[in-house]
Formats: sequence, C-alpha cells, structure tokens
Amino acid sequence: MTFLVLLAVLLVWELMVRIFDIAPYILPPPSDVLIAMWDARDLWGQHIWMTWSEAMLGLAISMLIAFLMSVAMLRSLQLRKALYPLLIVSQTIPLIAISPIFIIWFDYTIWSKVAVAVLWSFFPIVISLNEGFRSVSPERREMMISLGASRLQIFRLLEWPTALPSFFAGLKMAAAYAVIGATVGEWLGAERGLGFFARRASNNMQTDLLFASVFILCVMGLLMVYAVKYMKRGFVR
Amino acid sequence: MTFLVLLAVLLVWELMVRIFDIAPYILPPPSDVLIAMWDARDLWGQHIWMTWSEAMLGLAISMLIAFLMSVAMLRSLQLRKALYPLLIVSQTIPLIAISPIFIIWFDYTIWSKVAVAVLWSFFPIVISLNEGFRSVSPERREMMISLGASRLQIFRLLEWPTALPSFFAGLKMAAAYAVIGATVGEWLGAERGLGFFARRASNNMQTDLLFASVFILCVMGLLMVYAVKYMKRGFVR
Amino acid sequence: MSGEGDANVFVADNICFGFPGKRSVLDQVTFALKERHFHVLVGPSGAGKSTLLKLCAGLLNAKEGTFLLNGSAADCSQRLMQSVYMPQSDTLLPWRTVLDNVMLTLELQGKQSAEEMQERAMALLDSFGLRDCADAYPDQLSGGMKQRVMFARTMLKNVPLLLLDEPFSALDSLTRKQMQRWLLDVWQRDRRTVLMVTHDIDEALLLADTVLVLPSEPGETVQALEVTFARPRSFELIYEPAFVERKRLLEHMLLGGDNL
Amino acid sequence: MSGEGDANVFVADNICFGFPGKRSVLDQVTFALKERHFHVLVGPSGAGKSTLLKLCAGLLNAKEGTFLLNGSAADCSQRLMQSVYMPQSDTLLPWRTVLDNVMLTLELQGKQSAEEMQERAMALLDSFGLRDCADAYPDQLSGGMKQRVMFARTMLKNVPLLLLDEPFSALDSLTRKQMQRWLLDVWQRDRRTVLMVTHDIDEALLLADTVLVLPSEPGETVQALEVTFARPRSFELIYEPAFVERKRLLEHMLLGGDNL
Amino acid sequence: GDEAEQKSPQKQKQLTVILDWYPNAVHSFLYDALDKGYFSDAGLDVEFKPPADTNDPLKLVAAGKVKFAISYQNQVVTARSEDLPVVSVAAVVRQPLTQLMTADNSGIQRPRDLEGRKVGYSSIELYRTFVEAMVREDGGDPKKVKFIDIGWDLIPAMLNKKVDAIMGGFVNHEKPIFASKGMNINVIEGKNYGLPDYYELVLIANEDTVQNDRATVDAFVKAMRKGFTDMKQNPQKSLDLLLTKQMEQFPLKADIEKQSLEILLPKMDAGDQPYGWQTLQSWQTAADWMFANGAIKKTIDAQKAFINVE
Ligand SMILES: Nc1ncnc2c1ncn2[C@@H]1O[C@H](COP(=O)(O)OP(=O)(O)OP(=O)(O)O)[C@@H](O)[C@H]1O
Ligand SMILES: Nc1ncnc2c1ncn2[C@@H]1O[C@H](COP(=O)(O)OP(=O)(O)OP(=O)(O)O)[C@@H](O)[C@H]1O
Ligand SMILES: [Mg+2]
Ligand SMILES: [Mg+2]
Repeated sequence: MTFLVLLAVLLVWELMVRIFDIAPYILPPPSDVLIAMWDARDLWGQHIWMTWSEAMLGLAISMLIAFLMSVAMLRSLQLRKALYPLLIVSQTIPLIAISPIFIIWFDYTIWSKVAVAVLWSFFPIVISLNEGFRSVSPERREMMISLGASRLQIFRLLEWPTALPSFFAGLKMAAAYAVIGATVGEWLGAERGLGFFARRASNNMQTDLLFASVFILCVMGLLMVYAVKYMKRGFVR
Repeated sequence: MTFLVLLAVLLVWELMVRIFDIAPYILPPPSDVLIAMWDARDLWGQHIWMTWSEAMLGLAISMLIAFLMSVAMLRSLQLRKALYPLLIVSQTIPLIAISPIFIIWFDYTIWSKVAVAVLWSFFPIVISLNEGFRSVSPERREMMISLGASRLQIFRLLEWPTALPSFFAGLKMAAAYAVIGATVGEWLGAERGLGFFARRASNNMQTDLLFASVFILCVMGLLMVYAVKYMKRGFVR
Repeated sequence: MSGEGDANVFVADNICFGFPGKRSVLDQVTFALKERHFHVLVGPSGAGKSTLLKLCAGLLNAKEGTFLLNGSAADCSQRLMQSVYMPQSDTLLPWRTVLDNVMLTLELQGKQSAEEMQERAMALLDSFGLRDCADAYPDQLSGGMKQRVMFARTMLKNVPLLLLDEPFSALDSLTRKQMQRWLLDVWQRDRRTVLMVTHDIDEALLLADTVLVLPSEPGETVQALEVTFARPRSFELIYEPAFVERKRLLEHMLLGGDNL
Repeated sequence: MSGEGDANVFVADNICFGFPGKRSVLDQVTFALKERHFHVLVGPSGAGKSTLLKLCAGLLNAKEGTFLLNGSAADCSQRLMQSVYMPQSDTLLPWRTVLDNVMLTLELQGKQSAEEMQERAMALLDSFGLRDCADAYPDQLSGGMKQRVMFARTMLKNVPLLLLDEPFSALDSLTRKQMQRWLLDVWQRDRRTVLMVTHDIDEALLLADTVLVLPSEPGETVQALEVTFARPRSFELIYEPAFVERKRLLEHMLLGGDNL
Repeated sequence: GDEAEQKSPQKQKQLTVILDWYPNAVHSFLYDALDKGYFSDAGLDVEFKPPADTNDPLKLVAAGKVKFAISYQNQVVTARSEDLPVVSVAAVVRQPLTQLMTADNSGIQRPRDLEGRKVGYSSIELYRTFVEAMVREDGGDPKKVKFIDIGWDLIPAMLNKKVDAIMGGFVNHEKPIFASKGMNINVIEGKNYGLPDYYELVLIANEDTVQNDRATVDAFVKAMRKGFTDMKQNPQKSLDLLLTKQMEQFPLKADIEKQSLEILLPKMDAGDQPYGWQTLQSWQTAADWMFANGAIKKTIDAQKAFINVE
C-alpha cells in the first residue's frame, strides 16, 4: 500500500513537471532524480551509513532521556511542573544559537550530529510517555499494592506496560524526527551523510542529486517508522 | 512555578558561565543578554510581531489541514493507509530541498514563512487528532445511531468532542513547533522577524543579541503553549 | 394480559448471526414480542443477548432470517426508526452535563426549541429523582445514577419498542428496586413493548409478562416462560410462595434442568 | 458457628473518612469481623462500601478511629500484609494472558520458581473452570470470565482476611450460582475471614454468617444481621420460607423500615 | 632549523583547519600541499574540516577550539570589533569575490539603476551596506532600493526572477553556475563604485596562537605557500587532485570548478610579495570603511588585526 501510494505520488509529480514545464533546477522530474541516483550509486553507501548511524544513536539516546525524564515526571508532580517548561523551551531554541556550544562540547565528531538528532526527537517521546504513565488506572494500582507489589514492581509490571502503546506512538514520530535531526545536524560541519550531501548539491545547483538524497532520506524515515510499528507488534498486544 | 524554574535555569547558567569562564561569544551570561535586550528595546516590536504573525497563521492553517486530513482518515481506512506514509515523508524532507519551491509559490511574502511553520506544526496535530478519533467507543457510536443521529451529528456530538483532548495535546506540541518553524522559515528570505534577527546577530558576532532573540523566542513558545493549555480548559472538562 | 395487546408486534424469525472470523453466535433464533408486553431476556454470559438486541435495534444485519415489525419484514433502517437500544456499558458523554446528556435524544430529533427540550428533559429527570444533579457531569455521579441518566435518555426517544441491555446491572439493590418500580409505573402508563436483558431472576419475574431464555449453545431454541402475576405488582410478591415456585422453575430452565 | 471461631479477628472502631475537599463519606463506622466467618456488606450505592473496604485493606488511612487486628491496633502496612483487596472494576492486565494475570500474585511474592508458580496458578484456574482459557487474553473473555480470573488472582494471596468488592456483579446468574457455590466450597475448606460487598440480597443471605448493613447517611450505625442457616447450604435454600422471611427482614433493614 | 627539528614523524603536531566552505577550487592549493607532504614535512598533521552553516569557525578559533580557519576579512573586522581574539595570518584571496550580480537582460547596468528594483542578499548585513553605498556613490537613492535577505537560495531567486539583483554570490562560483543554467550575468564591481578592494578570504588564528605558538603559524603558512606555488605552475593538476579526492564524497562539476580556478588564480596571487602577504593599508581601509558606514559599532586597531609571515 505504502509503496503504491509513493509510486502514485512520483507519477503525478513526473506528469506535473512535464505538463507545467517546471524548471529542473527547481523541481526535477523523478526520472531525472532516479538517473542521478543511479549515476552516483557508489557514493550513497557511506552517506546513508553515516546518517543512519546518527539517527539511530540519536533515537536510542532520545529514548533513554525521555524515559528518565518521564519517570521523574511520573514520580513527582513538582518535577513535572518544573521540567515541562524546559521541554517546550528546548524545542523553540534555534539551532543557530546552540551550534557553537554543540561543537565545543562534541567537537566535529558524530556526537554533535547525534546531539541535534536527540534534540529533535526526544520531545515527542517524553510527551507521549508522560501521557501514557498518567493513564494508569488507580484501581489497578490499588490492586497491585494490595497484592503486595513494591514500587519497582508496580512500575515494571503495571506502569511501564500501560505506557508502552503511548511510548511507541511517540517513538514513531521521533523516528521521523531523528532522521531529519541528523540531517540538520550535519550542517554543523560534516564530511559525510545525506544532509551534508544535500547541502552540497543544493549549493552547486545539482538539484537532481539534491532530490536523490531527499528520496533516500524519505525512504530512511519510512523504514524507521515502519520498523517501530513492527517492533510495537512484538511488545504491545 | 514555570517562572521560578526558568529563573533558576538562568541563575545556574550565569554561575556556570562565570565559574568556567566561558567566552561570551560562545555563551554569553544571561545578564549580558538581558542588557543587550534592553539596549535594543526599540527593535523588538516589529520582529516579535512578524514572527508571532507567521507562527499564528501557520498554526491556524496547520489546524485546518490537520482537521481535514484526520477527518478523511477517520472516514476511510483506505485514505488513512494512503496518507500515513506521506505524512511521515513530509517530515523527513529537508527544508533545503523545498525552499526554492516555497519561494516560487509564495514569493518573499509572509506566506513562505507561514508555509514552513505549517510544515513543522501540522504533523503532531494530525497524529494526535487521528488517535483521538480512533478512541471513540463503539458502544457510544451505537447509542448515537440508535437515538437516530446522522453521520454529521455523530461527528459533531460524539467524535469531535471525544477527540478534543487529543487535539489539544497535539496542538500544544504544534504551538512550540510553529514558533521554531516560523523562525526557520525566515531564513528563506525575510526582512523582519526573530529568526531573521537571530541570524543577523549571529553573522555580526553579536552573541548577546542572538541570545536575546532566543530568549524572546522561548518566551513566545511558552506563551503559545500555555495559551493552548488555557484554551483547553474552556473546551475540555 | 389479553385482548388487543396480544398481537405479535415484533418477530424474529430464524435469525442467524456470527461476527466475521468467529464461529456463529446466534443460530436460528426465533421469538415473538407481543404488543405492549414486557419481555425479559435471560441467558448465560456470552450467549449473545447483547448481540441479539443490537440485531433487533437495526444496528447489525442478520446473516440469515427476517425480522417482522407489525407483520411485515423490517430492514435495518426500519428497525432503527421503530426501536431504541440502550447499551450495556456506560455511554454517557462525559463532557455534557446530565441535563445535556438527556437532551441529546431530543437534539438528535431536532424538531423542538431549546426551551421545550429543556423542559421535557427536566420533567423526565424529575421523575427519575435526578433533578438535583441536572447540572452535574457524569464523572460526579455514582454508577447507579449514571445508569439512571442513560435510562432517561433512552426513554426520551418516542418509539414503540424499547431494547434495554441490563439497564439496572450497575444499581444497588435499593435504587434497583426503586427503578424497577418506576419502570413498571412508566411502562404501565404508556405500555411500550419492552425487551430487556437482565441477570437478576427476581427482577425478571417481577417485571416480565414473558421471560425469554436464550440458550447457551447456538442452535437450541429460545424458551418462553409466561409470568401471569396480576398487575400492578407489589414488591412483597417476591416473598410469596407462588413467586418462589416460578423462580425455581426459571432457574431450572436456565441451568438446563441440571440443578448444579 | 461457635467456639474459637467467634473471636473478633478484625475490628473497625469509630472509623471516620472523607476524601479531600468532599464532605465526610464514613462517620464513626464501627463493626467487627469474626474469625473464619463470612461477612457480607450491603448498603446503597455511594454509601462508601468500596471506601470502607479500601480502608480495611490498608490502601487508605482513616482520618479518625482505629483498626484492630487480633486485638492490637493495625496501621496501614500491617493491614496490607494481613489482607487482600479485590477492586470492583476490571483490573486485569490486558497485556497478560489469563495464566500470567493469575500468576501475578505469586510473582509479586517472588519466592517461588516459575514452574511452581505456573503449577499453582494452573491448579487454581482448573478449579475455577478456566483451564481452557489459560492462554487467552482478557479482552477475549466474557465479563463473567474476567471476574473469575480476577477472583483467582486475589485468592492466591495467602492472607487471613479477604476483602471482596462485588466479585460477582458482572456474572450472569448461572455462572454466579456456580461461583457462589465454588466460593462456599473453597471457603469451607480453608475458612478465611471474608468481608464481601454485594448488591444481591439472595447472594448475601446464601453466603453470609453475618450481613453488615452500611447506612446511606454517614453517622448512622452499621447494623448486623446474623444468618444462621446450617452449612453446607444448598441452593434450594432460597426457595424455603425461612429464607424468604430473612430476605424480607434484610430488605426492610436496607430500605430503612420504609417499604418503598 | 625549525623544520629539521620537527621532521620526525613522532612529533607531528595535529591541527584542524576549518575551511570557509566545503572543499572547492579555492582550496586546491591546500590539498596540493597536503598531498605533496608539505605540511607533514613541516611537522604538521593537518586535517581540513568543512564549516558549520554559521560563523561557528570564527568562534571556534576565538575559543581556541581549532588552530586555523579560513574566514573573511570583513568578518574578522566585525569579530575584532566584538572583541573576539582572532588574527588574520594570510590573505587567501586578495580581492573581493562577492559582487553585485544582475541578469544581463535586466537593464541594470550600474548601481543607480537599482532604484525601484529588488536586491536579494545572503543574510550578511554588510552586503546590503555595500549595495547601498554603491547606489549612493553612483548618484542614486539607496532608500528606493528594495532589499530582501534571501538566505541561501541565491540562484533560484534570480533564475525565477524573484529578485532583480543579488549580492552575496561569488564571481567564481555562482557566476559559472548561472551560465550553466543558461543565464548570463552582469557583474557590477564594487571597487568601481567606491567600495574598498578588500581580501575576500583570509586564514585566521587565535591571538594566543600568534603570540605563543608563532612557529606553528609560520610553518603552516610556509607549507601553504609551497602548495600555492605548485598550483600556480600547474593549476589543472592541483584541481584534478582536489576533484578526485572529492569524488569519494561528492561529485563536483569539473567544468564549473575549472572556470572557478581560472577566475581565482589572479585574485590569489600576491605578485612580488610572498603568497598570503597582507598590507596595513588594506586592513585600515576595510576597517575605516566599515566603521564609517555603520557596519561596526566601534573601530578596530588595524595593526593588530593581522600578521605577516616572512
Ligand atoms: N464486536 C465483536 N466482535 C467479535 N466478537 C464479538 C463482538 N461482540 C461480541 N462478540 C462475541 O459474541 C458472543 C456474544 O456476545 P454478547 O456480548 O452478545 O453476549 P451477552 O450474552 O450479551 O453476554 P453478557 O451477559 O456478558 O453481556 C461472545 O462470544 C463475544 O465474545
Ligand atoms: N477517589 C475519590 N475521590 C473523591 N471522592 C470519591 C472517591 N472515591 C469515591 N468517592 C466518593 O465517596 C463516596 C463513596 O464512594 P464508594 O465508591 O465507596 O461507594 P460504594 O458504596 O462503593 O458505591 P457503589 O455501590 O456504587 O460501588 C461517593 O460519594 C463517591 O462519590
Ligand atoms: Mg451483554
Ligand atoms: Mg463500590
């Protein structure tokens, strides 16, 4: 289904470009993009690998941070009230302001890009996880207490499984954001990665190559989101 | 509470900068930032107004688009399956690829920035609204049908009110994203706005002014999120 | 309980139904509802009582068999028009006050002015002993009160056939008795045809003209037990030997002759 | 029902409780539970039956008054250790199979090996007639079966005091009777002290040694009705005149002397 | 003497150099020097890094995070007026590359023709100041020119006639690309309309490095010089080296880069002086002009803004 829809979009795009005679340096027809992609076939491997690594590392760290934050927010109303505005603020800071800090902290390593991916992707996970934790029914909690559950057991056996579907809902969004976050992170200075590639192609007006990298990014995002969906099946009934 | 937390953050920041002797062109102490903000007090009005307008327009259009999309997805499983991958793809396309298209469509008017704000903020609303619509209990739907409700009545009186809390949850995220989206949009071409100002300050090495605009952005984001929260009280019990 | 009231106003003829991908739930179910009679449907959990009610209400389409309304076949939309179904679970809208929840029925008909609707709804709430909580929200009510509000909402749809799925199951015995009495009162006033599901045998015998017993296994026939105690019935009835005897009979029918 | 079994194993002495920001729910509630007796608590909806059970279970702290366990004051944690509370609503974990839900109790104690736990849980499921659905998930069960699973899970906590909040309210009459019988069987075997809430008067009288009537208005005293029918009790008991007479008495107590 | 001492590979000094942009023709001589081992001969283990999208390189040099970066003379002036301790150690490109560009057929031949037209510039306020000064110099009214900060999309903006002129494009990069897209570009040179003839690109280091680690600065600039000499002699070879190296990461267009280098070479060559030589006059003019035109709020000591490596 997904595949068919995307195919349909590409077809419509191709037709539109040809009918309205849109300049290829603005919006190249998908056929050109695919040809350019094929011509540069030797290059993609390293860039895909780099961006993929950044996004995956970012997502993993996001999950960890989001988990810790939302557990803290579950345990203490005070903490929730304190962290909430910081969460929002973290999403309204333009990268331009913090990029030097990231580079100073993380140097030109992969970690500065991972940091951007984390910044973009942890937010939806925290929000969803927080909502999931709050949906635990008080009756179930009472039942657990009466059966003699410790605080940790209540978390492990009740709160966490209850929040799991919300967690995956947030993770699905976060997967898409991790990819774009990694791409944007590559603007902090990189020599590899699809964001790096896209930017160079754009600067050199090689629009077909630019869109080739965009195609790959989209596929990567889709794959990550569907991977989360698939994973969810294994965890959530 | 929020206010106290932010104050605490600023204090810690000031201390850190002073203790570790961090260069002011990397991270200026908040006191410098506030002084710079005060010195430039005549300038802020127009920039705030511009970014605010972009973000608000963006958020309004996002709501409309998200509403239409999720209603379509509620009505037809086929449509949901078709739209879902496109939604994800829309979030993994780097702005660099579509900025020329935005400029061709919207020129250097406010609408190119609004378009970016929309692109950034409609996604969480669609996702949440979609989830909200799916949480309508079949029993309630049966009850409505049996009481003689038309399809429109079921939507107006059951489905929409059921989805409202989810809608606001999505809107809260979207409010933060609309602000940063507008800011980023201003990099496509602008003569006004906090994003424009931030970039300008960054290029002029005026890090204190850069962070002054970041402060204002954060406050704007917080205000929008809290406004949504407040609005929610009026709509959701 | 005789005369014009005995016409079969609603007939289920050989109804079969199964959910997609599941084995059959109802198989060749046949029964008749007599005009202005009170019918109670009993049967084990999972026997398909709720499913049967939804079929009667026109919310589901029977796989086989026909429904007859006043002697002529009635499709889903006709059944929807002529009956009202009150589900088993809590279907109050949590964002509406009690009054607004009750007014929903009238709003959906949309023929009356707001004042008229409010008046009618308030009058009904009054007779349900709910006047004081007209402005409360459902989550401020006890389970019992909720059920009563739902009941009021259903009654407001002015149709000849009421399909009630365990309306009193969430009520405590006190309120339950009050509600049973009230239902009998209301019903005796306008005598709509009622098909009500319950698990409470006392309740079934106290209210019913006819008790229908849905078998636990699809395929077996629906048994009917006539209950001929004179109306109006007093609550003291349940302590009378004749009643106790009927109760024993019905319970044995339910347990399939086996006395556990 | 005499001899050592008549000691007051659990006493609620002048218990007062109110939820924050609400008027008092329970005021000076006093009652005693006799060792190895079956107590049934009845009362109108909203009277505070569930709240009282939670207080007894140590899930809530009384504002005033003391609880005595075997004669000495028992704080929350002691009550938690010595009793188990089964809530009124569906508290099965939807992501666990029936077996795993039941095993939860043993897991939380954490003293046994997985096989031992499985064995014990399966044995119990068996005696509940749930062996076949051990691997099913709660949403695949009927409301009745769910309640039975919850019941099994609660019983597995090996404590002297069982606090059951309407365990059978979601069961159909057939299963309900089976479960009542089963409960009597189990209870007669190990004779734990039980305090059970119900809305069903027949059930109350059939099971109880003592029926406690919680008044609708806070402040009035809790009345106790001794039920002295010989055990083991047959289900035919409910059709006997002596039983019907007790039922009439209890219902009149509940309705406060007023016969509606 | 220095060089001999530092030749042993164990003592190689690791340093990072941030470029002004992703590797392109202007960096050919650096890669040439790297490839021929001029840097390692000088005891330097050099790594070139592309920059972030912002002025982060300048900040990183100022913060001592990296040794060298390629930046812009104007940005160095701006940075010094904001008290960033950066010093220019060599002029990489000696003339402005950023020039006002208009479409050949736009009818704009000189700055004053811009009255009533739209000028797009790339986020740097100074570029706007430049154009305003040019218009004024040419007898026009800068207030009648409509300016838009068009961010990074300079070429699409022109190609789609969203603006009538752009400021911020490089004559060696944007101009050939315009040509390849079929648009002929008219370049209006700033020096003809009163703009200083500043150095486009300079190599910068931290003040601290210049004072306390002068040997490294000298070694680096000298090795770089050797690379430039080789490139001057055989530009195509240097360029090919760069292109093959870049091929692994991103396929640069050879013809564009070739044109670029042809334009660049004369603008890089210091003539009689050693490559990279800077004059006080250039710095003084740039600083004075910027201060006079309000581009910086306080003036700088031009003498301290640069050093020359003999
Ligand atoms: N939407 C559905 N999809 C699939 N199966 C269903 C659905 N609703 C009910 N069933 C199944 O149909 C059967 C009959 O269910 P129904 O709810 O009609 O029983 P019931 O007699 O009303 O039970 P109870 O007394 O517990 O309310 C059950 O086995 C149930 O699992
Ligand atoms: N968590 C709570 N917060 C505030 N008020 C509560 C809470 N739980 C119960 N109440 C109130 O306390 C009173 C007693 O409630 P409780 O659930 O104990 O009654 P009950 O006798 O068990 O009723 P039912 O028979 O309907 O189960 C009610 O008025 C109820 O509204
Ligand atoms: Mg049912
Ligand atoms: Mg209760």
